[in-house]
Amino acid sequence: MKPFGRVLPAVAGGVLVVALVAAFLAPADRLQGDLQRLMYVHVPAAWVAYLSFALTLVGSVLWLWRKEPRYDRLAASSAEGGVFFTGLALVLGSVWGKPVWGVWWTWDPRLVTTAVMFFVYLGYLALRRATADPLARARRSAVFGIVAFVQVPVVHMSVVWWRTLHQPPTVLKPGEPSIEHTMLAALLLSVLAFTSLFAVALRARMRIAALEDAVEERMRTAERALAGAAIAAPRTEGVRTDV
Amino acid sequence: MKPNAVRQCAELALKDLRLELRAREVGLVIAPFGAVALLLIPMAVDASTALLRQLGPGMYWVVVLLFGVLVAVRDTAVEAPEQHAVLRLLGVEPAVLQMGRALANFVLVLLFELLLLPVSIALYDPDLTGWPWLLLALPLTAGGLALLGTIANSLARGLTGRSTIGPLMVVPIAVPLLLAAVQSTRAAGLGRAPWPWLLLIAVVDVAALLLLVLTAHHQEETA
Amino acid sequence: MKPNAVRQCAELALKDLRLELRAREVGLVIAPFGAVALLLIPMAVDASTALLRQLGPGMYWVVVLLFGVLVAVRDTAVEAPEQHAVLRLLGVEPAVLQMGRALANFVLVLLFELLLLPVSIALYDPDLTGWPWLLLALPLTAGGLALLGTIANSLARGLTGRSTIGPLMVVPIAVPLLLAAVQSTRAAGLGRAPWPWLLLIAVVDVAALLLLVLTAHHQEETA
Amino acid sequence: MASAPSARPVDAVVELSGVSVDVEGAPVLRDLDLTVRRGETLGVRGANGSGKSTLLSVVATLRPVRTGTGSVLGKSFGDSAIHDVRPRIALVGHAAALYQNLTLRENLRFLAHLTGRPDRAADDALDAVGLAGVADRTASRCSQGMLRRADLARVLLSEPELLLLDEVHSGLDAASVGLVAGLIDGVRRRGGASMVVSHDQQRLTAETDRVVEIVRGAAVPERCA
Amino acid sequence: MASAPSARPVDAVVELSGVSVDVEGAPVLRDLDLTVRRGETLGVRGANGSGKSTLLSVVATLRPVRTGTGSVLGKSFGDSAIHDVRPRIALVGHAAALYQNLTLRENLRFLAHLTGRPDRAADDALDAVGLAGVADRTASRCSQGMLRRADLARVLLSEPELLLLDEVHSGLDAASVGLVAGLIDGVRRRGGASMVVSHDQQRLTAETDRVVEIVRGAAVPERCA
Ligand code: HEM
Ligand SMILES: Nc1ncnc2c1ncn2[C@@H]1O[C@H](COP(=O)(O)OP(=O)(O)OP(=O)(O)O)[C@@H](O)[C@H]1O
Ligand SMILES: Nc1ncnc2c1ncn2[C@@H]1O[C@H](COP(=O)(O)OP(=O)(O)OP(=O)(O)O)[C@@H](O)[C@H]1O
Ligand SMILES: [Mg+2]
Ligand SMILES: [Mg+2]
Repeated sequence: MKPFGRVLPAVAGGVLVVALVAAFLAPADRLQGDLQRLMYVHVPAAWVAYLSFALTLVGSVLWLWRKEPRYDRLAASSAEGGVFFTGLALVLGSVWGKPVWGVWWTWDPRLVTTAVMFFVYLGYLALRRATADPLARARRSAVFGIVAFVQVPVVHMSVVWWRTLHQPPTVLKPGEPSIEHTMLAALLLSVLAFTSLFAVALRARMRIAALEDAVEERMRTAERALAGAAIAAPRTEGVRTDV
Repeated sequence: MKPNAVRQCAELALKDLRLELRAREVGLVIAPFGAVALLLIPMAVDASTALLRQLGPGMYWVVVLLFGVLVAVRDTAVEAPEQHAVLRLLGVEPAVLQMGRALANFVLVLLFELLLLPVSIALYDPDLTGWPWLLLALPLTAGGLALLGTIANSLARGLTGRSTIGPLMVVPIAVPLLLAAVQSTRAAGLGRAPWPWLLLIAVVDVAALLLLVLTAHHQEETA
Repeated sequence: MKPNAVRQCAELALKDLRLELRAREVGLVIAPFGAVALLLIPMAVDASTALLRQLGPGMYWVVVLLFGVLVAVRDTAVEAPEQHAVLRLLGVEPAVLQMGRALANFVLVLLFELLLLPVSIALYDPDLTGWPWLLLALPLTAGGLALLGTIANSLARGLTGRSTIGPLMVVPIAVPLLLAAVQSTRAAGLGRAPWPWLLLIAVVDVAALLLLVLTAHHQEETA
Repeated sequence: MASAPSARPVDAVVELSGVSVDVEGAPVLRDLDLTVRRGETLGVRGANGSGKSTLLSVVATLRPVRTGTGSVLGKSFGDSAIHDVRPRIALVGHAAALYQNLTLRENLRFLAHLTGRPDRAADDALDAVGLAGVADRTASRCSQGMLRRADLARVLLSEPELLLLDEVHSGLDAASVGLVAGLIDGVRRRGGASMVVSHDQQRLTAETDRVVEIVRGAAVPERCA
Repeated sequence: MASAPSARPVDAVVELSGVSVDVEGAPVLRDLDLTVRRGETLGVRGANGSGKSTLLSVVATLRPVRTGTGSVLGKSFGDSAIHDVRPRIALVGHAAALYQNLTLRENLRFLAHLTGRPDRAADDALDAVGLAGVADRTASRCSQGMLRRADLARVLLSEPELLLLDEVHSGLDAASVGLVAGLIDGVRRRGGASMVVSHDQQRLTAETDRVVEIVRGAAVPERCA
């Protein structure tokens, strides 16, 4: 089995090229100039993080319902991706914030809740690591995968609920998007590019996870030594040789 | 012959509270620790009285959150594997088991909040306008922390490092609770009715409650 | 045949560190918890960036103190009664036993401080003038917390609610450490050499060390 | 005691076939078949670490099996109705399942209340195991044998149909080892079944109808008793 | 085995006279006299909760006496030199004294290093109790009997002159109960003494020279063996 497949990476590569071209062809911002082009990586990163946590939620619910291992693999692989993209959004946001706001970090609810979301899913991964039994691991992380998802709407709504420095929703909001149309097109293209990259990585990760599970399963069904087989009878004679 | 769910829930909570009464973790230890934390912050940041008055409510809620979580995941709240096996064999509904634990947690977190309240008033001398809203904000927040703590406790059951992996999972998720509680106090202080914030807390509570009840079955199976 | 005290001390510390490595309480759990605390406080008090820059060092030290104490009294640092009986019967000097524990605590608290440092710098963006003094302040403070935590742990041995009664005893005694650490950072920030403050920390360390060694015998007997 | 009374002897209380069990990924039981009938008392032997305690927790429906099928008290594993039979099972393990900071009386009454029994039932159970005099001592201040007895009182209280005992003789003094035989008899009279794990060959042959040995993860019958 | 070898049989290894012991304020032992000589193996019986485990911890110098005098291995209680004899005492209690998150090998090596013994000694001890094959399993993943054996390996490692065993037969499988007799024999050969607490009358008479019973807080000799 090829972990990456063939068609999907090709499509993703194509979309990526188009998106890059679009990002450079789109007009520069009136105030921020070329700096604003960071949007084409920052925003998709954040959205793909949402997407992956949503997939974790879906995988978790499906696992609890159907108890099929592949749903657990979906939840886990996608959470890993989500942590990566959340980290990326944080880093790119900081890089963007330094010239625009003058600081790397500030006490903005959007920023803090994003960081908190990062920690929540780190906790999710820590919980998986700490649980050895496959069934218990799947069960516990499925429950936590559902609980953790409350963070996503909180992050999204944080700019609305708390007065804030960060950009309020410009695209994903009721009514007309408040953004120039060429910019919007470039943004949507880069979102598509990030999403297809994520899809490639997710599929690869899930296939690897499936292979890992298969190896584990084969090791199980193979004549593995039983836990009790390694225990010998004590050498009682050895202890009292000269009695 | 079998007692109803409410009665069972009360019995379970009573057991937890009795254990807590014997160990006195919350009253004797966590609450003073929280009070010390409140005391240390002004010392460390060397703030003026005016600044302190402004920081007061926020600090109170941060300490409530961080240490309230410790209350919910305290040692006596956790069953040994043998005790857990007995509870599972009793035939009590998993949701009832979880609700019993959550109820005891709620009482203790609320107690903790009430113990810290006079301390923070004495130390920070905050503006007390709109304090009656606290009568709603305190139990709502305690409920949320208690419910989330109960979930964390059963997810971390039997893991090494349980006493710390539990809090790690709850604290971030409880952040909306913290923010809403702070904002509600602030709004009340400005003479406005903090309904939206209280609503947000209530929504978190209800969501946590639903999750607790719906996943109770799965949580009890994780042995 | 009997190994010398230093070797024994190292063996004991190594055992504690190995247990910690297995449970990963500090690295995976307590440190992130501290980081979350650093993140939440400004959120709750709604402070401006300028104010935060000023509060930064103080907050760092408060979190180091509160959670550093949790590091010193973490679960894996405590022996069960049977394990304690075995250690007492080994014929290892009580002072050596205590020093072994303190050494492991020192390593872990220092690690915790180092993990939190970049977080607090990133979050609070404090003025970094005079940072080389931290190279002295960090280990000195870690030493004090580790020693006090060790004493607290053995005093609380066998009491119910141990994991929380320990901190309660240490935190107040650690207040001088906190104040001195904060002041040393502040003095260094103003370009002055913070010798008096570092000296104060060192004095607390030495006093704690003496207390530990002199009362080690009694502490081992409280079983 | 060696012949089972003929109370519906064909009904299987426990039925395992081809069961394999992993504990945290390590294989412990493999391809195990076992049947325990109503009125029967089965002895279980085996070397240390062979998986006897694991077997009991599987039979108590507390641990999932990896492969194989099984049923307990008529409900099969995997069927969600299995939860309904749990109150009819009692398991006494290596360590006592008492809350350290509750008194023995509080511990027992807690269980009684949850299952809708009166306070008296709890007190009577403690009395029957000889602990009525120390009922107000917290579990943390009881000796090993006292804890064991209190754990057995729990069984008296719950009147199970399937009784699972894991080396419960250990820690009991000469006057109270008879307790165990009494409990087993009670279950037998109610038409239930017991599984008794022990390393004591003599006791096993005396108190059980037949003995299986756990060898290489499977249950091997010992010469018929 | 019932007759003690004549290795300096007059030296008392343990000597208690008029000893009363309180545990957290509750009187447990009262006016107890006891002497154990070199080369002797003393059996201790008694009802649950009579104070056998408490007696062993007193003899191990781990618990203070309220009244009365006593000496262990020639040093009397209250004398600060009593600490020097501690390394020559081994106590195996109801629960294993292992660190749950260390492997069996790490547990044993830790003790070996602290007392200046080579790694080999630890590995040999594990091998002798039949646990060499599972030396890399953490204690938390071992069965009850495996933990008991590992605890006995600790005794093999420390080669004590005074061996105190608290119901150590429990949990050991048929193949390894002989371990206990071997350990006792080893101590006897080194000219030391053992005290063995057990509820198993037969085993006590077989493995010990004489038996005392704890009755109302005092040690009452049973018919001389
Ligand atoms: C560390 C700093 C930052 C973090 C953690 C962060 C985080 C996020 C997140 C999570 C989103 C997705 C919001 C959603 O749609 O729900 C987002 C969107 C966005 N961010 Fe940031 N951001 C940061 C800095 C910045 C900066 C400095 C700017 C520009 C001045 C910026 C501009 C935007 C824009 C324009 C969007 C799209 C808004 C929308 O259409 O919803 N961000 N950011
Ligand atoms: N988490 C784990 N990982 C690996 N092996 C494990 C784990 N838990 C238990 N085991 C192994 O499972 C086996 C069975 O344990 P179990 O407690 O069922 O044995 P037992 O037959 O009851 O032994 P004993 O007579 O000593 O009580 C043991 O070999 C044990 O080491
Ligand atoms: N903290 C305490 N407060 C009051 N009584 C206590 C306390 N600790 C122990 N005891 C009592 O001391 C007595 C002696 O306990 P010990 O463990 O020595 O008994 P034992 O003879 O070893 O019994 P077993 O055969 O059950 O192991 C018991 O009755 C016990 O309840
Ligand atoms: Mg067992
Ligand atoms: Mg005892």
